[in-house]
Amino acid sequence: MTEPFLELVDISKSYPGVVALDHVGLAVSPGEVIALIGENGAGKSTLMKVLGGVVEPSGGRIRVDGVERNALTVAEAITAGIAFVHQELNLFDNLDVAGNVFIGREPVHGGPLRLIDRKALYAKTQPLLDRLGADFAPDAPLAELSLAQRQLVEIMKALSLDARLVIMDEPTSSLTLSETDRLMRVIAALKAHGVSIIFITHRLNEVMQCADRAVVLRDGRMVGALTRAELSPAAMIRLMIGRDLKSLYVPPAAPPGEPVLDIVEAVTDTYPERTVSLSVRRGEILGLAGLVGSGRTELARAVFGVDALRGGAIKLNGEAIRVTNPRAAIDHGIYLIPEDRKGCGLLLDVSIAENISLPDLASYLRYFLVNTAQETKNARVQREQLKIRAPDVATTVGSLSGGNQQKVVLAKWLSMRPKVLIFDEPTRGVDVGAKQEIYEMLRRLTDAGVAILMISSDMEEVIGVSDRIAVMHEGAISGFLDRSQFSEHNVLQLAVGHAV
Amino acid sequence: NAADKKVLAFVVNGASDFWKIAEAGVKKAQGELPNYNLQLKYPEQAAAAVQQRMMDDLVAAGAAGIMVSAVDPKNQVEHLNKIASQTLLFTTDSDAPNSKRIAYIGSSNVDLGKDAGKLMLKALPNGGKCVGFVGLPGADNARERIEGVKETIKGSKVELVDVRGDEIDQTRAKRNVEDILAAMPDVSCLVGFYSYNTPRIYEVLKEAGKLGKIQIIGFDEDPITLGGVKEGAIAGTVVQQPFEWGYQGMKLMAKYIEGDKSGVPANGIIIVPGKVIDKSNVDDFMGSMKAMLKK
Amino acid sequence: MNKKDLSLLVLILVVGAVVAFINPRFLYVGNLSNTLNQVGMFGIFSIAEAFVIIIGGIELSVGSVIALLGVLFIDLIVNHDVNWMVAFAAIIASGLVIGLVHGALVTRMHIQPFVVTLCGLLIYRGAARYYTEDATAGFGFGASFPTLEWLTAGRTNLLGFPVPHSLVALIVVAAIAWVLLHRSVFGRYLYAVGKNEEAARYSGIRSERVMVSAYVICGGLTAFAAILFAMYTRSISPAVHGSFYELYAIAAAVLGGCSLRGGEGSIVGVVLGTVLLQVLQNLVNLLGIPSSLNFAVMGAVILIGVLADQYLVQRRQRVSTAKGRTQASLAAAPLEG
Amino acid sequence: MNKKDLSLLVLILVVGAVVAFINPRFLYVGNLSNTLNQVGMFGIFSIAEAFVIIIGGIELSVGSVIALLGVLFIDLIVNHDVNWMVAFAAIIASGLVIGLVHGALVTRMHIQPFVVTLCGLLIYRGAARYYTEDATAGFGFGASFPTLEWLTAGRTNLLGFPVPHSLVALIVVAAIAWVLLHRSVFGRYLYAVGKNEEAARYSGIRSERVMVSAYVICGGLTAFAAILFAMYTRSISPAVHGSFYELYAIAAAVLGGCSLRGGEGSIVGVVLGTVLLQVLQNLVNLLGIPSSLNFAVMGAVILIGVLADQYLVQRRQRVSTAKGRTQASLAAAPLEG
Ligand SMILES: Nc1ncnc2c1ncn2[C@@H]1O[C@H](COP(=O)(O)OP(=O)(O)OP(=O)(O)O)[C@@H](O)[C@H]1O
Ligand SMILES: Nc1ncnc2c1ncn2[C@@H]1O[C@H](COP(=O)(O)OP(=O)(O)OP(=O)(O)O)[C@@H](O)[C@H]1O
Ligand SMILES: [Mg+2]
Ligand SMILES: [Mg+2]
Repeated sequence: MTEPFLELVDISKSYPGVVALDHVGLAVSPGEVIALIGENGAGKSTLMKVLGGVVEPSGGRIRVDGVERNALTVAEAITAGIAFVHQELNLFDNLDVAGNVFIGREPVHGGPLRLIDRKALYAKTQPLLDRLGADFAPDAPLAELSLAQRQLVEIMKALSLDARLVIMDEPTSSLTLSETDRLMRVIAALKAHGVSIIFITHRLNEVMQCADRAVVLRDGRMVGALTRAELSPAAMIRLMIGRDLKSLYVPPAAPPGEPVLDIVEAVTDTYPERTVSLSVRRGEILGLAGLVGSGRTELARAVFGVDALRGGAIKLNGEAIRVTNPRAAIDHGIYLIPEDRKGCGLLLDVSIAENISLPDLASYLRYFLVNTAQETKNARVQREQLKIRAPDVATTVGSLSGGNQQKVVLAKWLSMRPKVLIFDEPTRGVDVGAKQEIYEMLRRLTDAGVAILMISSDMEEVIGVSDRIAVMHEGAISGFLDRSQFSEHNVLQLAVGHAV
Repeated sequence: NAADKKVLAFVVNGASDFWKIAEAGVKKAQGELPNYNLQLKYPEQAAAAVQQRMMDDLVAAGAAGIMVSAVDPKNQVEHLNKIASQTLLFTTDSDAPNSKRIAYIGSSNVDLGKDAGKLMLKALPNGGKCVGFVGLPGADNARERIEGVKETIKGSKVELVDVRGDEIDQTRAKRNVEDILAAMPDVSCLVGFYSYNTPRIYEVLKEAGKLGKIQIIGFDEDPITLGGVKEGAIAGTVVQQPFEWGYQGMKLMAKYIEGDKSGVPANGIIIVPGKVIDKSNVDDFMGSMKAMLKK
Repeated sequence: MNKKDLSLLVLILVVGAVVAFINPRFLYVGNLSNTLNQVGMFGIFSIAEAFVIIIGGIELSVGSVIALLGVLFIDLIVNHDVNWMVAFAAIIASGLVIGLVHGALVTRMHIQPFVVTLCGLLIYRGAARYYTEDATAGFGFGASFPTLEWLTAGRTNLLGFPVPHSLVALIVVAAIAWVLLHRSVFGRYLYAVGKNEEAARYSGIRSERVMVSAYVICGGLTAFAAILFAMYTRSISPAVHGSFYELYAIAAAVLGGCSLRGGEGSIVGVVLGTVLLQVLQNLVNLLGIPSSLNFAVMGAVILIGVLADQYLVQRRQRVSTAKGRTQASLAAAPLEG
Repeated sequence: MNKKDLSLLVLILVVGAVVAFINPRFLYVGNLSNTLNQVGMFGIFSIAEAFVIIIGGIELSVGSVIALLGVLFIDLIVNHDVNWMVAFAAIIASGLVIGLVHGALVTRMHIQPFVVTLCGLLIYRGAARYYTEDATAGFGFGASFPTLEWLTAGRTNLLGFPVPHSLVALIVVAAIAWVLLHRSVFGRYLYAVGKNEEAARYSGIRSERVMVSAYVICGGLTAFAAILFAMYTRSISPAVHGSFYELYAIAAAVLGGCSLRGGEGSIVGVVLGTVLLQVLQNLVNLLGIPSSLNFAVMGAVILIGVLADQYLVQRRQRVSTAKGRTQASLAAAPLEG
């Protein structure tokens, strides 16, 4: 192996009340793919932010090509050839795709005014799109792209840099299998060109696919490293959470009952000429799979009353109901955990407790006012149950790690009494240990009679957790699969519109 | 010791050059009243509430006498009475006859309007359409001047067809003149009711090459107005004598405080008449102004 | 009381102490009572403004509404001999309707609040002026409504201190607003909608209704303030009455910790902001500062106060482990994870 | 020209046609030239404002800066016999410095732009009034600076149409601003910083510098407008000159598609917004509408225009596949990850 060109030595970082990094070291050699794994809040993103110049470490040194520094700025990191795909997207929805990809590095005509060479801008963007197999145009306004498509834009940004090191912080968290596959190929190609990659993910099979070695963080400390030969899911899990995990699938306690939620020939805005019909039964987890943009989120939003349904009907326990806004849905016992936690799920600069109580404030009333003591108490219970890693329930949600934020979103709804739960990517960015806990919780809920519709782009999750799978393709259901028919192949076939 | 001197305050109704002349009068009075501290106060906005507040504060600060140009004398009576009960109160510029103020010293806006009306009749022997320009058409001084003009020209062929307001924004004041020239090609006389209106009229007509073809009647003594009068482009301007208000008023207040009440007539009204300035007397007037402002 | 409110209080006390030192008349009962009377009137519509700012909106028509409704109120009771209680109710109702219209335009028609209320500013002012033909509306000499006058502009002696009733009104309004904002479910909703409307909607909050309510509350309180001002000045020149008051209101709210991005602000802060602005006005007159400098002094003191506060915040942060950058990013963009 | 600009243009044409129909003198060369002269002066500082609004800030001191710098300019050339070119340069430089100070306070001291520029509004107005002791600053009778006057307030005949030089200045300023905003890297950064400052920083953009530059540009352009206004009115009463112009500027910018949340707006839109506001002013005088209704007409036309536009947008959306929520949610919440 060649000499490392970049080294982090004894990096520490503390926030008020939290030690995010505790004397962590990491060396990166050219052409090496390193997987950085660990539980939520282990410090992975923070470590990478130090490398990307976004966070200033409180201690330690950074050595780039033998030059030692205490910290990098964003500009220095870029000059040093470090490209960064952030965990939370950093895009501009007032610019188009090309504008976003080359932001900060626009090709110019020269001259003092530095006018943008628009031709070159679009010309340089197209190959990147092709490389990732994205189906949108370089001049598409970003505002019109879905979350997954935006994630691809963020990746293109890093690829366009001609970097020596590409950091990807959970790039696949909202990608489906086919995009992920393509990304794996891109990573392989980069590696072949001698580019190094640091890759953060909670999907361990991806680590198996592409990593040369895995570095494991726990509670801000490096707890171990696995070489390619030592890599196995079990080994990684053991290092990450300090124990073994059981298999994902737990069968329901009783066979599923009568349908609770019926979606009858629903029509949504994006696919006005297609209809969707499906029903979710009492006590079952119905997985909803599909490619990016197949219309699953759209369907969930319509059922929850965020968007108006263009046609069709929704029935709850056999009775047609009108859901014109989320409040109505909530009052009927239909809850949605949205895929976009930052935009739709949370108030970032508000405490955990207040976030949790928000949809259900009416039940905290005492003399017409909010009973904060009870609010805090309930939040503490939820924090225990979901193992939310935070100093206190008064902590603001924005300072939590991504996975812990997701748990807060779950906690919001679990403290109420659902009939139907719609999860849109329930474990996006959640670590394996917590995933296991969430799956167990889903099962507990279904055993208590709740019907669950679980939209997921994580193949392992869909196959591992669902009792039944529905697959969407371009705004319509292309087929249902029973447990006996479950396989990656079958799901993919349906997802691209073929019959099984 | 300045702090021991009795404070006499001249509270005006808003910032303008006009009050600079009054200030000159106040300064002259200060020279003759060494035992008093004379102040001229501008409220930051021409609003009754702001002015009332200012007077309350002056009383709180222990002023011995206040002479005020009330923003809205008709409706400020109660408040003026409150002030009058705590300190010596004179009014100036516009009177509040029903209040308990001791005296009013100033001109009569209706009379000033009448003077302007006469100027208009003289400038337009064959009659014609006139348009007026003013800052706040609703303010009492504007209304009274307009009333005076209308009264005088009633029955003649001279007509005041419109009065445009500009909120004391000079850009709009000038703009209004431009627009009226565009909208009414047959207008034959423009009247500037506030001091800055006349210069704006003069400039627009000059730029449009219509000086002399359209008559200008003005109020007050803006330098450009006076220049225009001298040049013959402005038929005449009606001026008040704020210098006298400031000078006489302050001296009268001091006397009154010292117990000599002979200067105040029974009805309490001391009118300082306005002056009509036209080509014949403009040079004299400019000379005396210069002399006044020099002090 | 949070830290921000505390530092505002300190600023007020410092300014007050300096003024009292230079001119002890600042502390005279009469002067304090006058200042508090102003605080009462200005505080009420500043609180009104705060409601709208907290949901992330803005209300620019405050001053014009005060002019229009003031004119109408005086006209009703003076010229149309309407019973003052009826007139009072009618004016408050008009304020609520104005708020409702603004709220509906913002939420239903998706017009920026700035545009809606700017048009309001222009239209109501014009309506007030047209209605009176630019003349002053007033009570005239001797017109007397003793109960109404006592209620709105009177003072009650309390241990030798003449407490202005407008201050009493402010205290009542502030107390209710405080409970509403900081303790009730509705208050939670206001903040949630101001912080992240989308997330609020996903949590089952009818964000449009909440937003409309904020405008309605604002309209109602502004109408109340309009009556108090009308009774204080007893005369209204529709062209200037209340002009720039929207800036006062916004300044008081912002000084009191409201962010124009929405989702922040406290009632105590807004009241303190009003107090500061009024003390500054009082100061200029008491210290004999040329009136032309009135605005400049106000601006300078606010700026110095905010700067000192910011300086202390930054120093505190530099001392603790967090670094300055965090703060910057918090202010500018939501946190990320 | 984007759709928003287009609908604004349509509104202007409709209003113009209606006015011309009622009073054909609207179309007379003299009247058009006068209106365009106003458009020139108002347009320049509206563009200045747009720069700051695009980066998500706000500049409230425009009117006060116009008063202060106008007073200084006249004072320099009239009373201190400074060569007008030197005075010109000095005033522009002062404008740039004012912008720099505002930018520094916003980015370094992290004070809300609203607070910084509100203090500016108060302080500069006070300074202007204090400097002249509240007297009017003006060119005396007959004072003459022929070259300067011709350059700033003159008109040049072009095919029989007297083109006001202020309009020429606006065209030059707008053209440069257009290239800068819509075609240069710097413009990209302005939009990026306005939309998502943190993301801009992560992309290696020196967002603080970009923000400061926006304030500096705004200051410089406002100073230029101040000179044009001074030469137009030839006299300045510091207490009122330019007051409320910040609202004009913001209104023009917002009409022209700028969002006060930052990151949006086009130069063409801002210029059209200015044109609309000036046509409305002209209309009131030409149609003989009472001056008291001036503001009301302006407010009503803006509101109707915006409503009609919004109505069309909503109908188009309901017809096409695009969803209404996009619009609402994009406006409400920052980008998410
Ligand atoms: N700006 C901040 N202020 C305070 N605490 C922070 C901040 N950013 C991160 N932290 C804390 O630092 C710790 C590490 O967070 P980090 O985001 O690095 O975790 P992570 O390993 O990336 O987790 P995940 O897998 O959930 O993304 C967490 O406890 C988090 O709460
Ligand atoms: N905010 C938006 N504005 C415009 N179009 C959107 C937006 N969000 C999604 N779309 C479009 O709507 C279609 C359906 O997207 P939806 O989010 O429902 O898909 P999905 O199956 O949930 O996939 P994923 O969430 O993985 O992208 C896609 O074509 C997408 O481009
Ligand atoms: Mg992370
Ligand atoms: Mg989705």
